[in-house]
Amino acid sequence: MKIRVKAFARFREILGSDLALDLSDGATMAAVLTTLRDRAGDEGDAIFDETGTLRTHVILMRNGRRVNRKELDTLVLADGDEVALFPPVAGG
Amino acid sequence: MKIRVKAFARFREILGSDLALDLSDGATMAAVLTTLRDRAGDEGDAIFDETGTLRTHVILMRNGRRVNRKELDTLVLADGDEVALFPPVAGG
Amino acid sequence: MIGITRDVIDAGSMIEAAKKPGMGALVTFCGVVRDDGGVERMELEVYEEVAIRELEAIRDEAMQKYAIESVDIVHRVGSLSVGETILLIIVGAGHRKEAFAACEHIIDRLKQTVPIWKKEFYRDGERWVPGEAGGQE
Amino acid sequence: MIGITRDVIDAGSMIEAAKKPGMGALVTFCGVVRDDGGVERMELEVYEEVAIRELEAIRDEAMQKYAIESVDIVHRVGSLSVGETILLIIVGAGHRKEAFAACEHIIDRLKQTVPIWKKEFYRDGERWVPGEAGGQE
Repeated sequence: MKIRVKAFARFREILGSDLALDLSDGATMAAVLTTLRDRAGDEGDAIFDETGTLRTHVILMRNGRRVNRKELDTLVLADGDEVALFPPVAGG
Repeated sequence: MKIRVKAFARFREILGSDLALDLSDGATMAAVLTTLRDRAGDEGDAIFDETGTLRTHVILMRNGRRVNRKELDTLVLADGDEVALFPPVAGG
Repeated sequence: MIGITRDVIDAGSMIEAAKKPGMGALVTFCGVVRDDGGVERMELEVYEEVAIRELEAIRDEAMQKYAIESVDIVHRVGSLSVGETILLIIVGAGHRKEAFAACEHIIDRLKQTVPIWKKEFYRDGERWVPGEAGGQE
Repeated sequence: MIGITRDVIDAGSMIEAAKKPGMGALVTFCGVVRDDGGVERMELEVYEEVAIRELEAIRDEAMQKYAIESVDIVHRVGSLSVGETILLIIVGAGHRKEAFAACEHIIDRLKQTVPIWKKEFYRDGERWVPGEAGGQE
């Protein structure tokens, strides 16, 4: 299945602004994050800590809604889902 | 000596916007008010109470500065002075 | 800029003119003739020399009291229709908190001390708007 | 009107468009690119669908919470120079207290929840402006 990943600000500079990932059916949000961590390489330190966990300040969305950290392993994505990843907002 | 009297808002409707009074040298602010009270006639009730005293909400100025009620009898005017009389302000 | 005008107040050009490089926030208060129970128009009059002096004093006081960069106040007088701008206050500051606080302080002070009066005209009558301030100190 | 734009924000025409007969007060917040320690320009980016939805939610919340008549918010993105308007918020109300309170509330909320980011460009470098908000709830 296809998952779109949008990254913004510093994370966009690391991951690109709009990625298309091809994942096996039934993939969880945790699987998406593992894929992104591998892509990011060393630069991923801004997003993931040394254990590979998403840093606490990172905001994660699925189809425009915030995803709770507790759901990462259980949240199964669907074909066409949009995942977004960004640092704290700074508009205004 | 000549004294200009400016009145505003409701008081302008009663007294006129710009009066020139001709008073004897040494006239006090109290004398100006007596002259104005006589001019205003019955309509002067908005400005003066039944004893002829300036109502408490009336603002009185001499040359653009507020005049304290305690000074009315002692404040001697000079030729060319401008006296102003108005109700509470309502701009904005 | 501090002023009393009989012309239409152009908020856009005043905001652009108020901008300076150190500013991150401009807070603007725009007072407008409100259709309040059938008001059709309003006439405003001013004791101009004293009003200008009071507006300058309010600006100077606000500049001392708040960490702000600029204060502009223009008040219109004459005959105004519903929806027309009576008053524009612009406060420019590095940061927004100070700009909001100063702008609100300025309009509160203006309503207490600046010698301007409003008469409202209805279809079937007219009245002088009572002031917010008390009487003589 | 709620919007994200890449064009210059015209405060004057937005204020005129916001006026309605029942309004006596319009309070406007204008955020501007500040020359902060040598900033020359700024680039803003947005997660647009989510930003629009958040701005609408902020407007609806403010309309419920305060006795106000209207809320307009336009946020600019793209490349901006010092002095250019980043953001315009206009709150119209019958009376000023509510307009001030609602406008300040809206900008505070906007800085916490609307997915927009700013990168500052200096003569010799660049940096992402840190957000005011904390991390994930």
